[in-house]
Amino acid sequence: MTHNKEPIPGTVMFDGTQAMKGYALNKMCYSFNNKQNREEFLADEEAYMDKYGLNDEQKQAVRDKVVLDLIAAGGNIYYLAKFAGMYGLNVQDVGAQQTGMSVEDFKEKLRRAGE
Amino acid sequence: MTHNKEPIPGTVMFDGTQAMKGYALNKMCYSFNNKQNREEFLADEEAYMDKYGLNDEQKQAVRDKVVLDLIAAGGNIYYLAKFAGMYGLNVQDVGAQQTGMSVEDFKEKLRRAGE
Amino acid sequence: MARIVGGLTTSHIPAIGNAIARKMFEDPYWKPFFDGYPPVREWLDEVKPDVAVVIYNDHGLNFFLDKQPTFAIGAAPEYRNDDEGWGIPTIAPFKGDPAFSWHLIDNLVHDDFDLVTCQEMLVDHGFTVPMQLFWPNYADIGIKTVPLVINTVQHPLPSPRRCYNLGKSLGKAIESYPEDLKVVILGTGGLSHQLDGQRAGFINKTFDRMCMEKIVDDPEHFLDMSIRDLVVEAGAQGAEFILWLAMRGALTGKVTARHSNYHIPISNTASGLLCLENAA
Amino acid sequence: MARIVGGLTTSHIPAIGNAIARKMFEDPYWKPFFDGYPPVREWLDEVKPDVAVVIYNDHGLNFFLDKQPTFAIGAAPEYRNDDEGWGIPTIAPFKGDPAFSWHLIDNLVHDDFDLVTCQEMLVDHGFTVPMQLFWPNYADIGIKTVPLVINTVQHPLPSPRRCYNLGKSLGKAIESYPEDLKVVILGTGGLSHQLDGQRAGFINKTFDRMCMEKIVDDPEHFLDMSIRDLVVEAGAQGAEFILWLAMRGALTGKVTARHSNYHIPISNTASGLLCLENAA
Ligand SMILES: [Fe+3]
Ligand SMILES: [Fe+3]
Repeated sequence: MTHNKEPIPGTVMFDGTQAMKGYALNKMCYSFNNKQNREEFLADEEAYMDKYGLNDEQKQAVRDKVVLDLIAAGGNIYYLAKFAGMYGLNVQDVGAQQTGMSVEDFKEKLRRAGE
Repeated sequence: MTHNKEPIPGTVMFDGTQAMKGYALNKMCYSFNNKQNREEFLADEEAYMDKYGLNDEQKQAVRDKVVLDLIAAGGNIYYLAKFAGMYGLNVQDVGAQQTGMSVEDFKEKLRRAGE
Repeated sequence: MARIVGGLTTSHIPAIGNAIARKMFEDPYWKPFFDGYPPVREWLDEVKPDVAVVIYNDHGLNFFLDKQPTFAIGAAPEYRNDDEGWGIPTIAPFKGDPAFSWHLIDNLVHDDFDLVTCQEMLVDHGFTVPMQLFWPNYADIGIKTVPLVINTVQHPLPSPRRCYNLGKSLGKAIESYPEDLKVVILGTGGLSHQLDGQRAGFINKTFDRMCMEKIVDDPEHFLDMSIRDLVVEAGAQGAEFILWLAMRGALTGKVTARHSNYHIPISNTASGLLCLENAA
Repeated sequence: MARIVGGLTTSHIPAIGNAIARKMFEDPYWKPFFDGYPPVREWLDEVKPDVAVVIYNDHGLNFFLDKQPTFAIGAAPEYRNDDEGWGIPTIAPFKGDPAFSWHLIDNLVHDDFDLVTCQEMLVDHGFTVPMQLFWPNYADIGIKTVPLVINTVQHPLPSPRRCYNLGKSLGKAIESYPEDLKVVILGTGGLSHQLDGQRAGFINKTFDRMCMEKIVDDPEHFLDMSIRDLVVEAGAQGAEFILWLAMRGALTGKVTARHSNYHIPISNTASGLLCLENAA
């Protein structure tokens, strides 16, 4: 059976390969649905990451809050959004960071798409 | 669409109708997978049943440990087995009770089925 | 017998929920978006559906990767929302209709759809935002709901054709329900958007316009597309268009667009609103 | 390429787990049951499968009615058992093969099977008892596993035909895996038994004998049966026979019965053991 798995530029499909890499990271981020968990994480990030068994790559990406690194480490955007949300970052902030633009420029780019 | 829903004598299909009736009871019995929960139940059955929101029919069936009543109240045999297990009752004890036989007679009936 | 009165589509992004909570209806950024809804609400006031079947995707509230369903359906007496991580406000619960849910489940499983049945279920913004947009007073009028969740989190996602066929089976199931219910189907999410990767912020107006058009009269146009094709055209999260296809599959009769609104951008998303009437 | 070496069936009732824990292999009640297994173990020693795909039903350990799947598949690096309410002993974990699991998932979803994917999963007696019966030393030899769960808890259950077709798609998926794996498929549960109701203790030797025969050469015999038909013939829990049908569907080649054993009763159940060889 051949499924077209050709990469789409700038896009990481969250498939089995990513899922296998990212389980611990995604499980941690899913836990952030809960306020107590968010507080526990913010009080001691390192201890919380150890509790969920993150690997070194994942830990560093979490420390740096670099979304592209989090995705490369197996993170899924839906769970990562909960992580970003803790720092008051919305999807425009996250988009700007990933595309290397200022938030204003990123918003302008979106606006222009409507013209 | 017509699905054959004609009753099978002596058999209650655990379908949507039963599931709607029995959710609280089944949820309580599912909780008995956990040892702490079993202990909490055994320490104060009434409080535990209230916690899970059982209705009067379900509570009485639990107090009486009558399997046919538990089923009539929406119980599913797989979750009820966990309840019965707390009292050291196995599927032969449960079968004997439901069929109104002694456990010995029930076992003999099973043995005879092989002849 | 139950009757399908129509189908509705709308984007469901969390930012809308915030804007509703802050009543930003006249804000210049939000006005062109919110202005699309009053005519749909008028139509709903006229038609008065009893039940909404809400086809949406869970974004990591009720489901996690330990048990990620392809298709899941609610069969609970009520549905509540909950904190999704960014402190979304808890709102009044939504009424379920478990007997109707079980009728649908019996028929869909009979048609070889391998559902997850949920007798308890939290509903996230994919469900709550559309409900609030269409029925700001949902708690007072007591409209009943059936949540139907389609996986857009974990690839492989179900194909456009599979989702459309799910809708067809759903439509048939609804119309075989013996009670005199008026049922409306919601397909939430979309249109083009991408949140992740260097391609974040991708929007494809041409494709969206085509979706808004063809979903009315020629939904089968999309049935040979793969999920990858959809991601190429509509962005990673634009794959939510499969939710629209499932809705459209359920419309069994003659379909007319009563209202529509397309606006770019709301947050990172091209938002599409459609009110489709379904005549016998 | 991966190759399906054969299929195995066995009952999986918890009482067997207890008897294994207490080493009751020579006990007069248990001996006629346990005596069926050594020849199958010899066959397995010869064939040496690398992976076992274990088709079973969860009896309320990993799944509850809040999220009850029709079909669920494991994609975890390992699987553990746990207390099921009667203090079953915790045993050594089972190895997973997530890359192989994802290959199967990609292909099964492509074939329109609406799976629940489980990247973490507890396995109950439906899985552990058969594994212990066939590989008493499973932890030492490190055989890998893929758990595949079929709903027998909450009606509607998937039909016999749907389960057989799931097996067919599974077989095709396995044989398209590029690694040189030898794969064995387990269909666990059955044969006739009923635990609940006034009909508890129901056993149907005639039907079981027919199942043991036809599953080898004529599995399609069962495909027009409904779940209700199965319950009538095999008892409420005898509906577990759909797990055997899914296993049989996966056997793609020429099938020969190498060993079989049928014994009444073990606990409340007629137990059926089959070792089917699958030749290309
Ligand atoms: Fe969304
Ligand atoms: Fe079983």
